[in-house]
Amino acid sequence: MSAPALDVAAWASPWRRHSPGDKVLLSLGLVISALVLPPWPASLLVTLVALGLMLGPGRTPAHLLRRAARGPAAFIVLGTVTIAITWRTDGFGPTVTDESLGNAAQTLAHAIAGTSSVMLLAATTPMTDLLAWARRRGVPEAVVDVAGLTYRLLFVLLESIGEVRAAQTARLGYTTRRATLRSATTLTAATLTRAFDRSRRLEAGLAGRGFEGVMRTLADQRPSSRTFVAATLAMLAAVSAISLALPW
Amino acid sequence: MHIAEGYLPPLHAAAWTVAAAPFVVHGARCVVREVRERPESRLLLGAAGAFTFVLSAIKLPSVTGSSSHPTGTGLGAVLFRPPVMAVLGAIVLLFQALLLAHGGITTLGANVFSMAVVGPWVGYGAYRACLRLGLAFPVGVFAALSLSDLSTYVVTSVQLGLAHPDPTGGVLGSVGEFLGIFALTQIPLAVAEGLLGVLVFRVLARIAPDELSSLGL
Amino acid sequence: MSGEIEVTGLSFAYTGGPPVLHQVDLKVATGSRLAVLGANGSGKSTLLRCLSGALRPTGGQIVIGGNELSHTRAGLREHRHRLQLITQDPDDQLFSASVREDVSFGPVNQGLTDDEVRARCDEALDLLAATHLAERPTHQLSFGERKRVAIAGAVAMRPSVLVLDEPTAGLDPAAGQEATAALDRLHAAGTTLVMATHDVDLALAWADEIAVLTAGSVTQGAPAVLLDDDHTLATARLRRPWVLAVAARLGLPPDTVRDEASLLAALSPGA
Amino acid sequence: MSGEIEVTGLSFAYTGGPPVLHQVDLKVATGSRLAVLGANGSGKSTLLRCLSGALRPTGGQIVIGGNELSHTRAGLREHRHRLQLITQDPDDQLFSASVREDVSFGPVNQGLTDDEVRARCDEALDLLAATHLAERPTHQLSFGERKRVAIAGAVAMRPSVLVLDEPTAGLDPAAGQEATAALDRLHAAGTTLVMATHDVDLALAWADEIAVLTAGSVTQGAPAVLLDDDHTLATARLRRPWVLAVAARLGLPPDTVRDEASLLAALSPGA
Repeated sequence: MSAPALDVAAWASPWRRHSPGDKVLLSLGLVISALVLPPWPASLLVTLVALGLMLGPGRTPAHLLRRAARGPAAFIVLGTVTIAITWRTDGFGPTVTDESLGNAAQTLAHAIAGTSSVMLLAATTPMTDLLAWARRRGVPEAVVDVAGLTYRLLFVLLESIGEVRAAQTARLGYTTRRATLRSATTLTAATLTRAFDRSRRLEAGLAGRGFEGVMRTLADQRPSSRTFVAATLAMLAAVSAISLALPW
Repeated sequence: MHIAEGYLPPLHAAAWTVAAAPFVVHGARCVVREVRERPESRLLLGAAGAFTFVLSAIKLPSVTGSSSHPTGTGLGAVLFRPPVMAVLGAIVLLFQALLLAHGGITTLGANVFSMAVVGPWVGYGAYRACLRLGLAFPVGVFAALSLSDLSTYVVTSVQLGLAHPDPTGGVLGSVGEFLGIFALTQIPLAVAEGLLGVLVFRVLARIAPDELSSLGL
Repeated sequence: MSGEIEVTGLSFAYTGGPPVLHQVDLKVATGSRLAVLGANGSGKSTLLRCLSGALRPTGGQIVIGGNELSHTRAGLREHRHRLQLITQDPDDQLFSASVREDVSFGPVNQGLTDDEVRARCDEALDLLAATHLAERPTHQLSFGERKRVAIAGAVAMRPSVLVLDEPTAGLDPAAGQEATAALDRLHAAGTTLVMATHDVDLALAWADEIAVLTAGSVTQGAPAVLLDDDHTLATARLRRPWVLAVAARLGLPPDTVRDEASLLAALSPGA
Repeated sequence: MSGEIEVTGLSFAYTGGPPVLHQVDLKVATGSRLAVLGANGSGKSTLLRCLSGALRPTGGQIVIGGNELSHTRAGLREHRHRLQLITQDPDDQLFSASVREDVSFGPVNQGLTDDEVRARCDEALDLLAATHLAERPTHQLSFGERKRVAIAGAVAMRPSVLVLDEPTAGLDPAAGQEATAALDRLHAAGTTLVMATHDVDLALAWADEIAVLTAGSVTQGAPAVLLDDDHTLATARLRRPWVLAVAARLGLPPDTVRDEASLLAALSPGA
């Protein structure tokens, strides 16, 4: 499994210098606008703003964005089809009506707008910045520490899973259903024992650097920008005004 | 099976978040207490969270021939108990939303409720019930993994059905539709996941007996 | 089974990226030993993964023993009977609880009978001098032992070509010698061996031919020639093997020395 | 701060097991470089872990800069200001996905102010030539880069002694050179360096003194003497560094050569 596209984008993003809190406000503001405002044109506007900010000032590479969108696209399409299909009034068999199509279209618009807005945060803010921000916002230290370690170790484990799976594939481990189940079993058990082993070795490694229960580090402060916040609020106000004044 | 961002109306999103919150807060208290008593358990919990995340990179055999993946909530519940899984599950779902655009922020509450609360509790409940009934350990593990997988999918279908009632069939009709669409893939997958769990514990009993006993198994 | 390797015009690029391999040609005779040398980023591991079938080349073809690698399910399955890749970290290849279980993984998947599987395991463990490890749990083995068991797991599938990434890296001298001794036995058994390595001294001492990778292109030739060539060494960012450096300083012909023993012999008062 | 190491009568055995270290004496002057050599199972990593305070010896004492290591909480804390151990796998030490946060962990635990912590991080990253990595995530770094960042995390605590287990293992030649260049800068800054290694050639080229571990006992001495001594090499299962083998054959005095460059210089027609 290659590194998640959004993670790669976030660490290279020029928007990393902006405060995570400011970007959370922007992203959540867009998500909520898309959800509560009349879907047309709010969803369209939100999608355009989110994509425009990502590809414009956020300078997210388009190929990473395409790669990141592939995962959610499958589910969004499947869910939309499910909503579009309805029961015939006589109760026998599926059909498609104007109303069900309208519902499906509206949900599709919401999903695209919402996913784009979340991706705006995800593609410009590395997880460690968000966790440092959460710590300052009063999320319990223990939970933030566990989340931080989860984030670090998941890449270590992903790498090892990828390598082990490649080795199993090379030895014909996924050719039959029985072989697949056997491979999945050994892969799961091996991954779990590696996870335990990693945590023990990391504990020993950290003990040498004075780990006595507190996991504090010097996190970079990324101060909130009044301009950024003001621009965000103005943009959200504009989206709301347009959507309320010109509903389709 | 994650509900994507934008799929739930604001009220639904809020309601599911409120429903999931007490479990996550309770789990967070457990984690804080655990870490206060044994500081190094941070590392074990972090590794457990990472393990839960990467389980979705493991391929399971499926009927259709396409690949599918274990949900892992049942395995986590047996290994680490439901309260802790509520927190680890919430962290993993947040990471999946932000690293993979899988799931969402406003739908996080609903996803946490089905995958990090109902799934683990149903699985753990089934596991305990089996043991209490005097059934063998592998039966309990099979029940835990397959039922937590199934219950997660039923709850997700209900969440989607409530949010998008069918114009003619109403809520029941749409729940049925979602159940029907996912049943094809999900029931065999639940069986495969249950089977996987039994085999994994058999291997673990041989290669990691100390770890299992330290987890109280 | 013939273990001849013929690679022609092999190219590879990751989606959206620059070419990693560019029109690579490679020819290895059945039963011979090729060392692949190249700095990090030269495309070495990409080449290995193309050879193993894990990566699908964007151009060119790979022919093993007259059979062209095709990236269909059946094609890959056949290819894996012919060629096995052993990566650097043995832990990536050892996933079962005990050594015998692990070594039997490939043969079982090949659909052999129990007796055949057992025979293959015994043979592979014997070739790797690991018979005494068969009943041990994998996690109790030393690094060098794990490395040998990982090779045994591939050997048990009886491939005609074995590709090894840095088989001696991280081993202490004794374990390194055991690993090269095992490779010698596989060579004697007729297996075609391809080894990727950073170690120019090892490549000179071990290989029949070498392939030097520079920015995705390959130059293939005799070890004593290529590893003594200033231009090749400089562009591939390799250092000259020390025996060749010493031989050059002392005016010995480069093709008479290939390792410490032969150099010392050439220097000996009686020579 | 003085980085003198004095180990006297150090013994260690796991509960119920045979002695792993037996009456080990070791003396390293401030600012000098010691290479610890020994085959697998000779007690090398046990010695390193005793030095770091992670294992509690069953006998003997360890004195760093005049301060005896005491296994109390406060004693261990002080000891870690003086001595830092870097293990072989950098993933055992890197717990944060952010390089800068990871390097800051030790100094923050030392109770320094934010400004001091920042200065320590910058200094450590600079010494390890890793400043350009500070804003990169750990999981995007190569093995060699992760290794340097792990060393930076220890260096940021400004220990007077740095103990490294196989710092060049698994690195390609270029990354290996970067690692040894970083060690040279630490040496120039006055840090006492102890390196455990399998590589006799590296030990001869790099170390001021070497300590050879054989079955839990230590022989300490000059590299050119110990590594040219048949008895020591045989009992410790080490091979003779090739420059010494060549020098012996050519009748050059062993203490005039320590690496390829000095050997070639000694062989040059003008010499």
